[in-house]
Amino acid sequence: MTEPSSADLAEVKAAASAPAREVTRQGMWGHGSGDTSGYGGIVRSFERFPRADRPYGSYFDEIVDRLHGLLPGMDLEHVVVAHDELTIFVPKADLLDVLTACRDDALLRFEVCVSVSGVHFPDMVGEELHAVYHLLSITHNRRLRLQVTCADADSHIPSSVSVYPMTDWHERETYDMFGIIFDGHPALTRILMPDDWDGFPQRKDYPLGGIPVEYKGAVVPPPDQRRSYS
Amino acid sequence: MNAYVPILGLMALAALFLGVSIFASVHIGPDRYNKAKYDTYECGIEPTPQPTGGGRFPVKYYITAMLFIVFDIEIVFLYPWAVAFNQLGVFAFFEMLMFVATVIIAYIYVVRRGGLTWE
Amino acid sequence: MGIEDKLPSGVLLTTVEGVIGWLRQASFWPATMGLACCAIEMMAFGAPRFDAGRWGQEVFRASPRQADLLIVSGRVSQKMAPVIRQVYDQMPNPKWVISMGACASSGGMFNNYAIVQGCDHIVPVDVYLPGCPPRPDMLIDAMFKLRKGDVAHYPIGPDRIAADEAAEQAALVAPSTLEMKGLMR
Amino acid sequence: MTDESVGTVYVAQGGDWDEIVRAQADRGDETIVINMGPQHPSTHGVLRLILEMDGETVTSLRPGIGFLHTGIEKNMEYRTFSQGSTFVTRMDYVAPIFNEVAYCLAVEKLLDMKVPERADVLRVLFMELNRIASHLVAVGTGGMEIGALTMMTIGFREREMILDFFEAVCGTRMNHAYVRPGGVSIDLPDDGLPRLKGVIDWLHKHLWEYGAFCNENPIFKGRMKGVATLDLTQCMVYGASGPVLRAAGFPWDLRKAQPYCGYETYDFDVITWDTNDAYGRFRIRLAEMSESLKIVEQCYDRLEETTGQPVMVEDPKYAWPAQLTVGADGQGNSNEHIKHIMGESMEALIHHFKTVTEGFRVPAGQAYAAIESPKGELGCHVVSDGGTRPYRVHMRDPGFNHLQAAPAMCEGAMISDVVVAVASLDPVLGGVDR
Repeated sequence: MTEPSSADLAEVKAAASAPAREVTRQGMWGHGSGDTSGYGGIVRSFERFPRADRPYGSYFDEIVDRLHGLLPGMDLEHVVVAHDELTIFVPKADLLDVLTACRDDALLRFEVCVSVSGVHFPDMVGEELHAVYHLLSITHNRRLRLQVTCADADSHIPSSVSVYPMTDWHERETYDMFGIIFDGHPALTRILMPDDWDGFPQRKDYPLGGIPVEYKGAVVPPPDQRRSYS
Repeated sequence: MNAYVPILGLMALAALFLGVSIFASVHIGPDRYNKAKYDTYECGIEPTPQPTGGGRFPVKYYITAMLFIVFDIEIVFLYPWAVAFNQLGVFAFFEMLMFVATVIIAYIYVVRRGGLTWE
Repeated sequence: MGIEDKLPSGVLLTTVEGVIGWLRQASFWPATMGLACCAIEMMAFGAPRFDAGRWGQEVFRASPRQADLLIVSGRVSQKMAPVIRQVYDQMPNPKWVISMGACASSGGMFNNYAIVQGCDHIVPVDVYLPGCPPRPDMLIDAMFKLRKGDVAHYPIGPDRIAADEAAEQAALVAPSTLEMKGLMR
Repeated sequence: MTDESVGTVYVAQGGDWDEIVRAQADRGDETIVINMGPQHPSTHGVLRLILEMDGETVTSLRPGIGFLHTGIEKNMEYRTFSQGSTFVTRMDYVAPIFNEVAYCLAVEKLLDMKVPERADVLRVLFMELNRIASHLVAVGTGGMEIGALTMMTIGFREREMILDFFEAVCGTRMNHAYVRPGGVSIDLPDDGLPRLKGVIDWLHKHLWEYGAFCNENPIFKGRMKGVATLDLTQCMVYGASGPVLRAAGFPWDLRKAQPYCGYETYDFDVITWDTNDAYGRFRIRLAEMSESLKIVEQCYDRLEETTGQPVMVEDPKYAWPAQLTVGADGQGNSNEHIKHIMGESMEALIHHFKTVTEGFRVPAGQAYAAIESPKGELGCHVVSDGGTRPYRVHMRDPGFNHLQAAPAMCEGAMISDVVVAVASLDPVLGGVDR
């Protein structure tokens, strides 16, 4: 990974501010595919991580207020409440402070970071790679999800192994599968793929790698090249 | 004489079994050379190359092996006595005690000099 | 090579071959190569209900040195492929391979980057066993087919050398499944 | 006695024994690196343990995993939501029902869908029977590895009974794909309840044998007591859950703490042990089997009361359309269902066709559902971006977390204790490597 030049970083900063979360979808057929059923005319647009407004409900307000109190200068505005789960978007520079606060503060007390997993959104320019931290508070019997985004060009996120040692392998797997480099991780190497594997398999731009199944003249293409109705 | 016939029979049988199995495996088995077949087996992983002749290994293993052989042979000598000690009477018992005593002295020497401590 | 070369390649040889084939099939020991879900069915195959011990198979040899049958039970990942080849190589001849389950035979439902599409890319397979996972009694049936067919009549001495060459020629001549055209049947 | 040309040469005569040993110790090439590799009878699948040994004690241990990485999570991104349950069930192949329920709970959370009551009872029944089967495998193979072979034989004998019941209901012994988003795929067969009664009686008659064999067995206790200890602080550091955490005396069970599928209405208690070692985990697994049997009995009564109720959600857009029956040539759609969709209602045909080919559409968003699998907290994080196929699925397997604690348990112990430690963690490499 060559060090991204300062120009890329500046351009990434500019793109990050643009709200790239508006997604519009056209219907499957129509526009040039010869289908005249008009089904192609349906246009659906939704915002990917809609910001929730203030009274979040159940214990979510408590957590957000507590975090604001503990870390006043931090930009924790982007809060998503859906399916009675709380997700807070944390800028990657402040991740370690938020995690330490979540673990050490008596009112929050998230003792267990259950898992760290990556998600790749190629169309969200400037924040293509998301690392999702699921926290569990055993004392208060609560769950919280922290989401950290980083651009594809500068895919560095501070490693949380110093705060939650259990995320050691989870971060190695997220690196192995998505290429997110966790700075400060004790031994960031591949964990699932063979050590000399190139490319990060679970990114959306990595092909599924299936082979066409042939038998006596019939060829069935691999799953990602078959007709799909997404 | 007849007491020894079963023993001889047993030895002959053992020799026969030994001969047949070696002869069969050499001549009947299809031997196909394969470099990996002669590598050491490391649960499926290519073995780390060892220096020729097995390289130097810590002396503790050698010492432990030697001590084991000494005390193992001692037990072998006890077996015949243990099998028939009531026929052999009290004299054999004391004789065995003296034999065991001499080995105990060697054992105490080894323990005092730290032969059995691993570190 | 041995006494068989001097003897006429007639009665004696077949009887010796028959006896040795019978001995081999009576103690046909599999190596534990348990990979995924099929490994659990392989353990059930060794457990009391489907008891493979009734035909001399109760001992799952841990080290390949003492095994004559390699049951590749489960999906073979790219990282595991060299290990399977190494274990196969370290098994003494004569050895046979059962590819147990759809994933071992053809990559099964995991047609992706991580799975070797069929363990015959790595080791020569004698019996392909369908099923996901195959029931233990299907594994017993596969083992019976292998025993009755190859193991019982495994040639020895000059016959074996002749049989090897014939097999090699047949393999070179046989069309690969890619070129087989025609109906799906 | 060092001679430059050759390197350190030890001359045995005259030098004192302690000097030799001390000089030997600091020579450094003391330890041997051994591979308890992927093909090993007691690593519970394809786990590679790189052991650095000094004589018989382990100085350092590094688990190497990934030998069974199947790329299931990526494959699921090219399949519809209801097909995902067929993929997920092959992850932790010793407890397949738990993967399916975790995945379906996450998808139902995304859809804000409520599953009918009988489907919840069937899910709990299957989960608890699968928990007994999984503990039987863990206890059986764990016992076999330290020489108690009968544990394996009687363990698999009971497990076959449970697998027979699974096969009678959902057609397969393992990899069932029985639990689907929206409910379960098929109701109990007509002789389902008598069969279940038979399994319950058989388990009542035989579950006590494991305790009788091993609880007070001196060899068993000698091999298990004080081995692979992980006290509460270490459990918290490694994020342990399930029997490993409960062996440290902490009664954390997601079925009680954050109930799902109606667990709050069943009465059972959480087993804890206070010796935080392999023996404690073994005792917890034994006791949990009888607790699960208690839940199975309560499920039996509820199934009797709710016979005839639907097992799949009402809304035809999301329900899995097939009404499966065992036809002449095996399982297939029942004739009434085919007559209904082909003959009577056009909407049913459209719903059937659309759900089976395209699958239902899940609104954009992400959800995380965690359940208590026999090994610990099994969580499923599903992200959807409004399409008919999951955008990203991540299964958090307890075995993955517990294997991180293996070095802490085994360093300084004997190599035979490494086997006991890995057996007490009960990792299943299909779930660990996904």
